[in-house]
Amino acid sequence: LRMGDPASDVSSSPVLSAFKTFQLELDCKHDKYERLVKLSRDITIESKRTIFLLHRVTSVPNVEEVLSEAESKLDGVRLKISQIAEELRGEDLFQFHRAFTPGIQEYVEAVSFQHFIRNRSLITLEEVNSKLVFLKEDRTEAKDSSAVQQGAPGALVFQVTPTDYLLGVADLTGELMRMCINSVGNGDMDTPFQLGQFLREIHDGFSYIGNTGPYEVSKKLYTLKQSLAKVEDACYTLRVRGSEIPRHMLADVFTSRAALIDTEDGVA
Amino acid sequence: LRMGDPASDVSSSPVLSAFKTFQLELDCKHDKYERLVKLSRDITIESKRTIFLLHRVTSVPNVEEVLSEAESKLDGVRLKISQIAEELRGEDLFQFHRAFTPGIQEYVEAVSFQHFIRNRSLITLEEVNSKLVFLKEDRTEAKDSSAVQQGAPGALVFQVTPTDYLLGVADLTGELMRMCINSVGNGDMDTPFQLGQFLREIHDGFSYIGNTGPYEVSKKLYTLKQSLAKVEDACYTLRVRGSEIPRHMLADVFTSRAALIDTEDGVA
Amino acid sequence: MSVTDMFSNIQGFLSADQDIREDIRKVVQVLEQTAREILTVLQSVHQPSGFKDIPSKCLRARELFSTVRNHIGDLKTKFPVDQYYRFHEHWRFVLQRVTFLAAFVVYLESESLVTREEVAQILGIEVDREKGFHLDIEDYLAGVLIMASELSRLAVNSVTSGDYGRPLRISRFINELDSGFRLLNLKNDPLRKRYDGLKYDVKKIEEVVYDLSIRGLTKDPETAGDK
Amino acid sequence: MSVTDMFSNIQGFLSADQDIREDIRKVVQVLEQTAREILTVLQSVHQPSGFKDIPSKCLRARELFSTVRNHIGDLKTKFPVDQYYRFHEHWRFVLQRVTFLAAFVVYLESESLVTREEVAQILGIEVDREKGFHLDIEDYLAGVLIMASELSRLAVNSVTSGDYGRPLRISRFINELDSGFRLLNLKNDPLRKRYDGLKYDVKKIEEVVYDLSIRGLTKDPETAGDK
Amino acid sequence: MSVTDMFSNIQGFLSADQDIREDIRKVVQVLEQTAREILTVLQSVHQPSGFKDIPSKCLRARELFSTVRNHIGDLKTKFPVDQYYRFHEHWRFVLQRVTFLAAFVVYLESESLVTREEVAQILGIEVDREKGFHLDIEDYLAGVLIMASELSRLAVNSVTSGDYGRPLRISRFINELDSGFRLLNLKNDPLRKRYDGLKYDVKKIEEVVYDLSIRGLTKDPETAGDK
Amino acid sequence: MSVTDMFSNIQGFLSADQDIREDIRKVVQVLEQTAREILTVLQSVHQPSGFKDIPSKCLRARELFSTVRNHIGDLKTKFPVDQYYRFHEHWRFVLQRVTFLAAFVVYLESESLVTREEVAQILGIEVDREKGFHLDIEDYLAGVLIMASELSRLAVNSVTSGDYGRPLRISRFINELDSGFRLLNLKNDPLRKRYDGLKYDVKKIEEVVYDLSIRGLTKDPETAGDK
Amino acid sequence: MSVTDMFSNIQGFLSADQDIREDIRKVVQVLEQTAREILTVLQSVHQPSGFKDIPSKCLRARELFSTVRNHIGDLKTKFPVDQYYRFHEHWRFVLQRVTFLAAFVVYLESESLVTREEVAQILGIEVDREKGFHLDIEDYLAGVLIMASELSRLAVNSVTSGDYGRPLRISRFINELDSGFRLLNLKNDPLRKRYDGLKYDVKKIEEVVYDLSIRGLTKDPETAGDK
Amino acid sequence: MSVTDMFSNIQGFLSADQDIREDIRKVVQVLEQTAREILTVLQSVHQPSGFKDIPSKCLRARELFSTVRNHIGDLKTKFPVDQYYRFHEHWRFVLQRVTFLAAFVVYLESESLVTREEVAQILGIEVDREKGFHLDIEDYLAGVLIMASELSRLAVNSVTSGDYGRPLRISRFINELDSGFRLLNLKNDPLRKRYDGLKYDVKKIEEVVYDLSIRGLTKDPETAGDK
Ligand SMILES: [Mn+2]
Ligand SMILES: [Mn+2]
Repeated sequence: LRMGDPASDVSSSPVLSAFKTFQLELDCKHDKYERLVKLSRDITIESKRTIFLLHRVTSVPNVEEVLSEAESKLDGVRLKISQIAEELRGEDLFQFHRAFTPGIQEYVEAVSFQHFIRNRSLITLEEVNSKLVFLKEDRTEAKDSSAVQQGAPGALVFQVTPTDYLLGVADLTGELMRMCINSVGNGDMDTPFQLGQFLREIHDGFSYIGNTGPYEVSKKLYTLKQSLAKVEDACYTLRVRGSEIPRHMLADVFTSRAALIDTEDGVA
Repeated sequence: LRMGDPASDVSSSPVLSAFKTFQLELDCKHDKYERLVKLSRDITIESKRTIFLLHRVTSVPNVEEVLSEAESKLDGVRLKISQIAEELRGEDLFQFHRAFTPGIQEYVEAVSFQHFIRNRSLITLEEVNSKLVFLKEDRTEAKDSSAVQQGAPGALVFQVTPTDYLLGVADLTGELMRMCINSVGNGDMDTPFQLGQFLREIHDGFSYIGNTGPYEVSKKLYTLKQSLAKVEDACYTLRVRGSEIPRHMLADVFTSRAALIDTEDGVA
Repeated sequence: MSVTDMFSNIQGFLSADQDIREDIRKVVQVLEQTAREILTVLQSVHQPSGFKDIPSKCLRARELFSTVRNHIGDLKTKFPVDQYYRFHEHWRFVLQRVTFLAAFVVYLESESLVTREEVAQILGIEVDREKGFHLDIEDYLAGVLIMASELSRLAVNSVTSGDYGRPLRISRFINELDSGFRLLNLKNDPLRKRYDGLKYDVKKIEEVVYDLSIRGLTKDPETAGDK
Repeated sequence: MSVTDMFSNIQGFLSADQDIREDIRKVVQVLEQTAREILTVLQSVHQPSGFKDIPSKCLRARELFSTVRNHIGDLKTKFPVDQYYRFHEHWRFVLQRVTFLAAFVVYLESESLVTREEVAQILGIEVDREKGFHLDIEDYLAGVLIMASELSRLAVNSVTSGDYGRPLRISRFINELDSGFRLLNLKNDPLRKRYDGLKYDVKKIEEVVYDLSIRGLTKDPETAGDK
Repeated sequence: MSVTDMFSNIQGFLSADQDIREDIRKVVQVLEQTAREILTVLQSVHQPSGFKDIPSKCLRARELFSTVRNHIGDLKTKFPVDQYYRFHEHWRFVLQRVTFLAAFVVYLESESLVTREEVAQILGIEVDREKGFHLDIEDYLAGVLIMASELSRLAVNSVTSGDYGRPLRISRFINELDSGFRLLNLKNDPLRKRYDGLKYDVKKIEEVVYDLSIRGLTKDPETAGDK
Repeated sequence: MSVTDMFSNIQGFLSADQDIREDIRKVVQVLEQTAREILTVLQSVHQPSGFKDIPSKCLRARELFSTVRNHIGDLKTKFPVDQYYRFHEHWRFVLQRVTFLAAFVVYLESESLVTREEVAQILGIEVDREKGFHLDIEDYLAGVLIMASELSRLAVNSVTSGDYGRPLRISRFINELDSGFRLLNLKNDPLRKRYDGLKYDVKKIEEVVYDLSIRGLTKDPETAGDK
Repeated sequence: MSVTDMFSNIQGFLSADQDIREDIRKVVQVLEQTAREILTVLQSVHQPSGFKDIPSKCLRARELFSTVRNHIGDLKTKFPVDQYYRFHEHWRFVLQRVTFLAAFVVYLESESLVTREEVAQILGIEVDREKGFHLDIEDYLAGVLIMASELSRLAVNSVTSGDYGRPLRISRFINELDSGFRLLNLKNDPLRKRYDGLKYDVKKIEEVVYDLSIRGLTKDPETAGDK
Repeated sequence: MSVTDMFSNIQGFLSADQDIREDIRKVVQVLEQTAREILTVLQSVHQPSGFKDIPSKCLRARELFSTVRNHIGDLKTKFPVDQYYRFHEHWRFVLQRVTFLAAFVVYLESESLVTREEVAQILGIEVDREKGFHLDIEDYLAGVLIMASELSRLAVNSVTSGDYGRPLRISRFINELDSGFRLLNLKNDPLRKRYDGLKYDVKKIEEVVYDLSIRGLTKDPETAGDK
């Protein structure tokens, strides 16, 4: 009654030959997913290093040197992102989104930090994306150009999603808080107030979005509020001390008791 | 009053030059850790694939073919483990243990599964380790042979810890349960009872160890008990049905109601 | 662009995203309702009296599938065609359900495995992602596995209804399906979990066949006639 | 070898492992007790009257370090020399504490940063892993950072005790330390967290120096003499 | 009004609320005790000897329901009638239990599905919210689903006791119930979860019937007539 | 009544319930949008330039509250008036938010604690449950506590903006509030948790006042009189 | 008394407490080892060959219980007799384990429920708290429930070993136990959770009996008489 | 004894235990209420005007402690004297609170550390476990640590109120306390965590003293004498 051994007649069974093609399709997808996870991991590590490097701007004389070193690190990251874009050529980005979202968020954090240091403003999503257009000449092998995504002909385009952008910016606030602490220590009297103003704007922006965004965004709100409180404390102290003596004499004047106590929470 | 900019006189400050060497040491350690994490991830994936392949033995005519295919996959895994051993040359294994323990556990699971299928017995820790002695001729570049770890001269040795071995064997029981279900379905009347006996021995072994082992081992006891219950149920069913009619007529007779209901839990 | 403008933009994007999801959810809800109606029609085959008029039940189900096509047609208009996977989770479950229903109808009609192409046609969608709203391979396979479990129940109930030939045919069918799945390299994902359930269905059906054969109940004219 | 034998073997290994850990824990406990005693000696420098006899306090601490060396010597005998990292977690915390204490003594004596070699010598251990029980680099750095926080407290309390020169010297010292740490590529690990705390210490000390300088309290002969 | 006065007022409100909840909890506790007693009476039908005197067991349970009515009458006095949903969580669980018990008694007596009206009458409460303490529809359905699971157990045990007709009647009853629930558009709530359990009960009972029919043990006149 | 009819009836009930919840959710969503707009208006008082025109900001917020009243008026029509607690969870969160906003406006205008009556009036709802859609006492208190945390932030920022009198007045206000809450016998519920947060606000504001007084910046006539 | 003296005294107290706990832990550890050995002896009844010599296994277990009595005798000496509950958590778990083992031995010997008095005697302890180290009632019940779950496993495995009478006896025993527990008013505590597990054991065993009776394998005279 | 009888007995035990716990909870609740009242009285010392009449506040608190004694007297009657540790968790928290309050009163009165004996006397309980309801040593220490945190707040606020001598005295007191605690070998338990908080209090108070001394505000004769 039992049917013949199935392994012996793969070719003759339409069911089995259909499953042979399923196998190929599934393996191919899985492998691509794994490659993307690895790229994301590399991007995360290198972006974190860039952020660490950027914090040196508060303590070195030549800011431009740090910025250009960061720029070249970020170029390396973007090369990895172009590899992601290459993998996604002709695919639906969202099918593999979970594989690379951590890396992209960390990249947004790094690039928006660099942008703030240079321009004292928030990099926009459009600006982030405009740096992720990769020209074909970067890669020698000539692929079928009909498979190219939207964008200039011959170019490869990667689009950061608004949510990834938001999550990256939320993490940026932790770095800004850290930078505020550093810059107070280096006699820079303007940066803390600029940071306070900037952080407050970002905070108000996030509270404008409130719980309409995805859950991951709401989760970061608490840390963001903590960072804001610390920077506001810093400004408060500078102002109080500033009333005691002539303003031009102020330097290296900062400590926050609150911050001292719960510094450990703020580490994002 | 402020001291000169620290970045400008690294060489003149003993503190700074000490920290320069610290930087090198820390970066080197971190990079090694990252490389080991990646190797571990590869080992995990390939071991899981081997296990999946090995499950085919219950449905194909030529068991030996599957076993040898598994053997060659495991050879690939061992090549990766030799790379770990290479990284650990002259190091304290436990310093980087957390980086590669998931991969090694999965390898133990795979190799002990292959061993059970071939020998119907539990591979010992010694046997596992004896396959992880790598001869120098595998690698062309001639390194300083004085840095070689214990073992035959010119050989590189990797030692699985008893805990990793235990954790791998604990996961093996999930695969054995799955194999039991499969083999019943293929008219193999002996394997389930052999598996029952074998699983019971492993279970009794683990309950003999009890909570003297590390916490991770105790955590797996619950799943192990579940797997044992499923196999015992299978044997029970075979016996009940078997009492109805002559034993030699029994084939393809199995279902476990309990297993039917909570099959989802068993997936390890 | 000021920070405020930036966040207004993003808020605009998020609102639009939520609106899309809301729209999708509504269509999915009516689709689920229709799926439950088809299920009620098809599940009556398990009743003792249900084997008589399988053809008429299939006909009725086929009619209801035209409603399914309308709903899915509606669904397609709710989001940009190339963002399928962005919203996939919303319809994944129901798509697997209707795939199961399509597979079940086809099996009841012809006792053969529906192909991905046929399901796509019954649902009015595509097989290739590039061509439009499509049937993902995992979803197709999941639907097929749901059917397998339904067939194991059918095997049991056909014995209760005195139809002793059907379990044998189901057994052969399910075995072939099982061989097919064994070719796949499944990860530890939902599909793998579902596939593990298939093994129980295989065993269950084989047990029924065994019960019949040791009692000599497989020589019954009705079954012979079916072949 | 039977399964039972195999598990007996492993059980043997596990028992041995637990015994080792138990032994280690006991030695670590007495080591912690000694560390607390040294701390009590050294912390009295924060008292208004404590600045007078720093040298005698350091002497007393140096004596107690010979007890520390004995305990660590004992510790070394409790496990195989090449399995340091297997049991590292057990003594990591206390090793950072005694490193801090050694660094603090050295600072109080000479106002200089203790080197890893010096700490190793004070504790009777090695710098290189290959040579025996050694001082891990992260543990050395963690100990140094604990001292930094103690120094910020010292700066505050020396003002209270009327010693206005010390805060300036501490400030210069801590700044150099900070520059050193800024050279390191710290991961998101416990060390990074501790290092973030250093920034607050730096600021706090600078605030003290600022307070002194705007009041013209930094022209005191003691300080001048130190330069 | 001063802030203090305001807060004193507020404290009054809060205390009153807490007192009500305390009172409700006490009544609910004795109600649970009575429910357990009824359960003990009814569960004895699973015993081999239990099938003989189902009527007398039902009678005994009916008597105990008068105690239930007293307790619920008591419960009603503990809170303002129009704040039912404010305190709903307190009695929700026990109300589902007694609904199950009422449904089970009615099934044992007449093998029919108890209506919401009948349950309300047995418990001495209302169906319409407007009329007073009532039986919420979700709670009624939850009670019915608990009974379904009890019936699958009964089907198994009646075979053990040699009653081969009962499983077939239970099977038909449960199938009808299942079709009924499939008409409902259940959200992802506790009720949905309970309903998912019903599928296993259906399958379980079908397998019992299968076991009987393959052994020719279903030759009970009633069933024969159905074919 | 057949089982099928019965379940059709039931489905009617359940659908109606779900429709109500859906309607409520929609109104609550727009209400949240308006609340966020009011928050944006009021939060600008933290900006350095924000202290100048508090009155105009309050005016703007008052205007937006008429939109709030409209939305709540709309909300009331979505469910039977006496089933407030059945659907309470849906609007509880937003009601606490708008209560906070009303309390904040009133504080900014008059530096006094809004009463429950005033909040109810601003929101166009009732205080007594019997009279219609009302403000639950816990929700009122929760809103007040949210404001306390906002005030501690305001105290810090008013110093930054050079307004040294405001922190003292906030301090007195918050202390009174704290005494009020201490009269309440709070259980281990969400309100208790929120109240625990108040302690930090109290401490924080006291530190601001401390910093001001140690620098002689509290020479505002009102305070001087207190000493 | 100076603060230092006071704290020295306190340190004396704390050390003593810690020493006691350390001592208790050590005894508990060896007790657990013995418990695991008894378990290994008794678990072999699940082996196909295990049913033959249940008496000899029970004998062996009884011997090992004398070691248990020694360890517990040792345990009693480690802390003041009237501070049982202060250190209860340390031995609670192992006491439930050995209670289970004692209950299992008694069941295997006589197929009856061990009383609390018997357990106390086997373990060499008291039933009444006033008389000395005793067996808390919750711990006794927990041990009994662990046994129930072991018995459900035994019912399955005795069928595998061809012993068809035992499951019926186990079923009757477990049903009686279940009725007993239903008399208890258990709170939402660990015991309640364990008791919920008993329901599954009951069901499981009933299904084993069902499987046997539908195949006519229950021709044990006792059962036949029940029909 | 039948199983049923046995379980009826057991139910008796369990009910008695639950009744005791219920009684204890009630007394603890009123005790907490009184504790909050005392706290309200004592916390007013943080107010700018609060320093004037510390003596009268302490008097008022002392009166309220007689109520505390009554409640604790009541508590003692609720359970057998030798089962203190069985129910310890119920009153542990409140006992630490009232210990803190007693310690705070004594500090305010005499600026000295309350002894365990004094606390016991104020609360009307024992120090030695053997003599009756007693104050556990860990609970005493926990209460003292809560006070330390209150004192750091007091140091800040006394500066705000222009009392510059108090912070110096508090600083000396807290330092002594810290040395005391350093003598203790605390495990990783709740007490250890609380003690870690003490370090911050020490640092905080030192910074207040620093702020005073750098501004020459410490010219209080007592301190001058110390130099
Ligand atoms: Mn970051
Ligand atoms: Mn596995």
